[in-house]
Amino acid sequence: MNRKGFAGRLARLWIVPVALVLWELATRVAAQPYFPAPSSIVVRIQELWFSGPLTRVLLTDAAIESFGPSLGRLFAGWVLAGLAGVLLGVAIGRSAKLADYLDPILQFGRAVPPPLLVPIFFALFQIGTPTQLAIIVFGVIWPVLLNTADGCRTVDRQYLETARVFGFSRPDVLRRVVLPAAMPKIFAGLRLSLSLALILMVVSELVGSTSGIGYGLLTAQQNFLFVDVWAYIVLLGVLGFLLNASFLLLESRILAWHQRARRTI
Amino acid sequence: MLELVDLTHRYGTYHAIDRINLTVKQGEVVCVVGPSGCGKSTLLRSIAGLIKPTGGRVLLDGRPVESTPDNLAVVFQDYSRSLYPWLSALANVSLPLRRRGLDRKARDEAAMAALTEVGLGTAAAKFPWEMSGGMQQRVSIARALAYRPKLLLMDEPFGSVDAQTREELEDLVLRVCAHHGMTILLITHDVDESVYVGDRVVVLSKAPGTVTGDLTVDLPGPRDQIRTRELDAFVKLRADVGRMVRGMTNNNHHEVEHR
Amino acid sequence: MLELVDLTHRYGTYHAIDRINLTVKQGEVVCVVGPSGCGKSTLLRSIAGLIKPTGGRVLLDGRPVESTPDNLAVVFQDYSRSLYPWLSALANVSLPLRRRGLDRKARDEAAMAALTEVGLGTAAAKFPWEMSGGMQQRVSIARALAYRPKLLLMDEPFGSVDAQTREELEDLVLRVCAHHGMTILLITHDVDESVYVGDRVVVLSKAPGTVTGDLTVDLPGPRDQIRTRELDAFVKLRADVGRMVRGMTNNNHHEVEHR
Amino acid sequence: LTACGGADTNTGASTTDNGLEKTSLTVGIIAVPDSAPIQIAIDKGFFKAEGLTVQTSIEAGGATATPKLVAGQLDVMLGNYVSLFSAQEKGVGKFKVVADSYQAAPDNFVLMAKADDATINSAADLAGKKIAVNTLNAIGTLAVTATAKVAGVTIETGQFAPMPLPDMGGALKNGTVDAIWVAEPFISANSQQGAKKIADTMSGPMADFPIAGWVMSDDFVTKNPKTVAAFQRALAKAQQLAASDRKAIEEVLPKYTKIDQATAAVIALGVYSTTLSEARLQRVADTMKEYGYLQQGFDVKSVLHAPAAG
Amino acid sequence: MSRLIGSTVLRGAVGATGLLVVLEAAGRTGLIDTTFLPLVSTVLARAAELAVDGEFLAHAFASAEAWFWALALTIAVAVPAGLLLGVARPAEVAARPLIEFLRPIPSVALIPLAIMLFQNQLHMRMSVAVYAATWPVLINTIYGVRDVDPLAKETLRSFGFGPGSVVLRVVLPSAAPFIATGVRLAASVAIILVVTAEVVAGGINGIGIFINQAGSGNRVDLMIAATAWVGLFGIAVNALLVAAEKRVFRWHHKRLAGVS
Ligand SMILES: Nc1ncnc2c1ncn2[C@@H]1O[C@H](COP(=O)(O)OP(=O)(O)OP(=O)(O)O)[C@@H](O)[C@H]1O
Ligand SMILES: Nc1ncnc2c1ncn2[C@@H]1O[C@H](COP(=O)(O)OP(=O)(O)OP(=O)(O)O)[C@@H](O)[C@H]1O
Ligand SMILES: [Mg+2]
Ligand SMILES: [Mg+2]
Repeated sequence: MNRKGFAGRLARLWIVPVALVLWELATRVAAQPYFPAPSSIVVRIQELWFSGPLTRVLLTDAAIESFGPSLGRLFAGWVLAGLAGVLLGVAIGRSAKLADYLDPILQFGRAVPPPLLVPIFFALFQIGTPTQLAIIVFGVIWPVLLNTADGCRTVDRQYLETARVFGFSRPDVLRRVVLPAAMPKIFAGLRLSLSLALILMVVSELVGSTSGIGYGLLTAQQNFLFVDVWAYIVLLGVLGFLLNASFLLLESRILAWHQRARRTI
Repeated sequence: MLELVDLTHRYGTYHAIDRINLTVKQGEVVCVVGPSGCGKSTLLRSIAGLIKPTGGRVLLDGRPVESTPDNLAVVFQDYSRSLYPWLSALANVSLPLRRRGLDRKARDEAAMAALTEVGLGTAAAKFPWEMSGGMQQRVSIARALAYRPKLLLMDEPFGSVDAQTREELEDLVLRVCAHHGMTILLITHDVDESVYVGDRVVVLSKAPGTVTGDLTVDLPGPRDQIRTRELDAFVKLRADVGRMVRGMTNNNHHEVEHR
Repeated sequence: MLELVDLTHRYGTYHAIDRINLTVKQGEVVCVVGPSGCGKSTLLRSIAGLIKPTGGRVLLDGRPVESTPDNLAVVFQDYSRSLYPWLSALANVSLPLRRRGLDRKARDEAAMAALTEVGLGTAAAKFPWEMSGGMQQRVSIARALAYRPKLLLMDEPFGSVDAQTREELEDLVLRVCAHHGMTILLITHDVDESVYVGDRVVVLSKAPGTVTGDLTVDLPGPRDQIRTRELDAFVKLRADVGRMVRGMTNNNHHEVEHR
Repeated sequence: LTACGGADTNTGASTTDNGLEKTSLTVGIIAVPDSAPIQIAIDKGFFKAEGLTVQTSIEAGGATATPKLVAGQLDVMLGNYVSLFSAQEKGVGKFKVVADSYQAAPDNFVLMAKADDATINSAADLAGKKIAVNTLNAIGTLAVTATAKVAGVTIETGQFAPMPLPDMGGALKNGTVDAIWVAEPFISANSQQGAKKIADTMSGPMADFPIAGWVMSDDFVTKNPKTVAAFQRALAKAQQLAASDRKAIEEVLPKYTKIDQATAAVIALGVYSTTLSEARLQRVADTMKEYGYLQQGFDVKSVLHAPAAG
Repeated sequence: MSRLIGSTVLRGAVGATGLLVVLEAAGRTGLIDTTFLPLVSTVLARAAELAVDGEFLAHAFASAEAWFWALALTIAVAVPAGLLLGVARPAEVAARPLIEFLRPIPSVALIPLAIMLFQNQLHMRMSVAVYAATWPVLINTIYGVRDVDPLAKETLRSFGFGPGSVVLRVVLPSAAPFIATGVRLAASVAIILVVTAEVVAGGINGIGIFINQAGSGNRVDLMIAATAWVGLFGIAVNALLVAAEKRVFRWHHKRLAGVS
């Protein structure tokens, strides 16, 4: 990437300083303990997580302790949900019968708040992390599943007919026609579920955990440490932003054809 | 090899084709002409097993066609939507060749050869949406030819190319098919073309389409764009077919007729 | 009314059209012919303001075209994709008429009249995906005609219809345009058609397309499918255009040439 | 500020309108026995007699009820003292305790562990163990910490795992946690499901520890003195009844919790207070200070608003 | 057609019954510990009782009301915003940092803040649900808009229609089926968030309140029965939305449906 490209990318973030200034002003005017000013939040973030030694990119013990396992679960959960969602989504997108059989179960599961399933996961899984993983997977699979099913169900008829007359094998039809055609929608689902995974990571740590970002957030909340609460909120937002930016990078590679094919002036 | 018995199709209540009977022999080139909307594409889709006709039967080598037959290639009328936008021209052509058990290199070579033959040797890396209409159409012809099917169905395959390219493509298709013993069913609106390309010309009536004429084109040996078209027999046949098609469309429109 | 000055377009690094100069007078019918992929559609899209040419200018009534000009209608080459699948044929045709400030009834009447003229009076309620290729193409012609634009751009508009319908549509377009004083730029592959329909025929070279010929078609009065085509002047012009187009494509392909 | 849930603030219904500033109150309660007096006062018409219409809002805990009180969604709430004092010190809002409600009795809140877990038999075995509590930084964590300290064990804050009470049995069974801190009806339920009691956390330093009281915002108390007094009078009657008549509690429990009549009849209850004692509550503040729950000392007088008469 | 619907419902019933039977068997054989997870039959019995329990119905109605308004507001906000961001690339690029910052913030963390901002329990629940449900609609709308065939847009532009008309008459109908998928996602997200907000923040009534009460009495059977009603509500809502989509987007399914 050349200098201009990098500067251009930075320039795209112009809204960030604008938002920060507005936020600062709003909180100062409101002067409410529940809504601390961003300046104080930043200071707190630095104290909490970025006052460590240089050798560890300033990360404090607390940061390493809570980010590591949390992010690990987040990624594991997202990847698992992504795989399962795409597989299941393709299956029910391509087989109306299977979709019929599974539909009520899936629609049921989709509407149940994951925290309420904790007792069930406790009964099913024997130890901490699988329970939390299960909560994440259960919470984030739906956008991938639905969008994949939708994308696979609505592949342009002519694409499929072409595949059919040339005698594509079933796996080839799936891999080379259905999946690429559904890819834009699958990516919309994956992108939705990525930030959902952050949320579910927090939710999964609200119950029965003694470390992690969600636990920290809950502790701060129950201790009425509002600046800390906001520090966690900002941390989650920034993490989400970074995750999403990486995701878009990946997407623009894989969906290059789509973006260029759909471009108009 | 191909036999249609009383083939009938209705879309809902709309009667598209009506009791079509037709036999195509191995290696024959049959052209189908008929007015717009008379059911030519419907006929082709029934043969390809893409729609289930509501009446009659399609037999291939004596066996009824239940689903899409093996060793078939189709050039769709709506060619632009039958190319995969996520694949380059080369990849679009080579994709079906997986079925032929070729390795990647052999596939790409065969695809490249086919693209070169349709005049797109230099555009192999382009994506469909980077190509002009005529180029896309040629890619889909190349894909069908490279596949070397036993039965080739083409729906208005040369509609978007200029006259010169069209003639070249006609000859190309005839050459390749003769060489590999393919059977061809070609739908066209161009009466000249039907006579030039076909061993037989089948004329359909306006909707619901049914066979109203079946002419054997008895022209000598390898066809040639100049000499063949100059033959008296060609001119006569063309006039015959033209008359039959016109007869079918005569009352089709409201405008003042010119004859 | 329309003036192209050194019009040039590159898709990325690919040079599609090169310094095209062309002037079209009010009420004129100009046909553009040229080999497949030479940039005809690119030219049309530049005039319609759908792509921003990388060089040169498009002037309409003396003013540079910045965005899509007013009072324009286009029949796209890829007609099937330019019809809206959620609208019936009638609704597709009447939709642009909203711009004409007509009320719903007037719109539907005008749309119905146009559909009837292209022979689809009975198919007005069908959706695009319930129609054959030729029918879809006719819907998009009806849509353009019903709109009564001052400038009508047509990209290979009669490619998917049978010969008879094609002739009728040619006459229809000429009649409607003469009646309403429209200016037409028509892209075609059919040399006969270009001479029959056009007041002028512009020939483009192979890519990057540039103007290599500009013939004035000096044929008498209202054209007639039979009489006009029998004129010696017509036969000569057709041969001229044919020669120019062939000259352009001569080295375009690898196949053995027939001359 | 308007009360939530569509309860309108008209005075027409009241017969004994003695100039109350606000006659319709929304009271945040928690679905535990501590809240019983409110339900009793409603059922027995004590509030009505004072010209008050009281609506209950069932809260999940102090962390969300407190902001509701600050924002005015609630006029009164049942607050546990530990959370409340902590909130007041952190500047969340200014509060007034208008009545005491509940104090601990033996075996109200106990620690339990798996019956077949030989490594953990008493508070002395808690070092490094994971302990489930319903809320962090509240009475539960304080009681466990204090109890363990007497047994010679220092509990780190990181040992506490928050979770809803009904989930604790499962978490204990599958090893997510080593011990759970529970009240009734979960003590009985877990005993039946293979858990053993390892310590009573309301003994020793925590004996008779005040648990919860009725709280209003300072602002509300200043602006609505007559309403507050009326509320206190009505509630005092109910507290009295609750303290003296267990039957009255058993009757109302199934109305705002899902503790059924049979369970209500057997569970161990705490003591319902009838006075608001500064000395008793100061003990809470001091204990909190001792365990680091409060940074500075805390004079509870500033948060008390005792009833005018008695 | 009605036979088709019949077979769909039948298959769904078979699938659901199958799962229930398996769960019941797992409970009875001791594979699942019934002390923590009641038998399916027990839960079903409780659920059936709840259906005629006036108090429970009042709770359910309060939740449904919050859900309905939340979803309506979500659509009203997210669809126009998504159209705008999908069409105007610079706007999307500019707003992206903000959106991507806000998206991963858990509503649970925002509940205490929402309490401070909204006086009324209905508004508080709605705000939390709208916050979470907006994203699926927004993202699906943006992706749907990008997937619109450029030629379809160009056609209308060539007839001289302005950007507004193009969005309204081409972009919106083309993207509508995918937006609808986003709405279906949002519908269940809104259910989840309304109930979660009730569980976390309490209140006067709502299913979450009922669940909290049941929890306080250690009535796991009632908790799960209430949760089951939440899930059933989800099934009903989805079925309604799907039926509506089938009607409205007939053209879409006809055109794209797999090979007949
Ligand atoms: N999916 C469909 N639903 C309903 N009617 C249809 C459908 N497809 C085609 N038809 C109707 O069937 C008739 C025949 O269509 P078909 O596409 O076979 O015509 P065609 O001969 O290929 O015409 P063309 O030369 O214009 O391509 C037309 O009148 C058309 O309206
Ligand atoms: N979006 C694009 N990106 C890159 N190259 C393009 C794009 N569109 C067209 N081209 C190239 O520009 C050239 C001219 O295309 P154009 O569509 O104008 O040809 P045409 O004269 O209309 O051909 P035809 O008669 O086959 O329709 C072609 O070689 C094509 O490959
Ligand atoms: Mg056709
Ligand atoms: Mg073109």
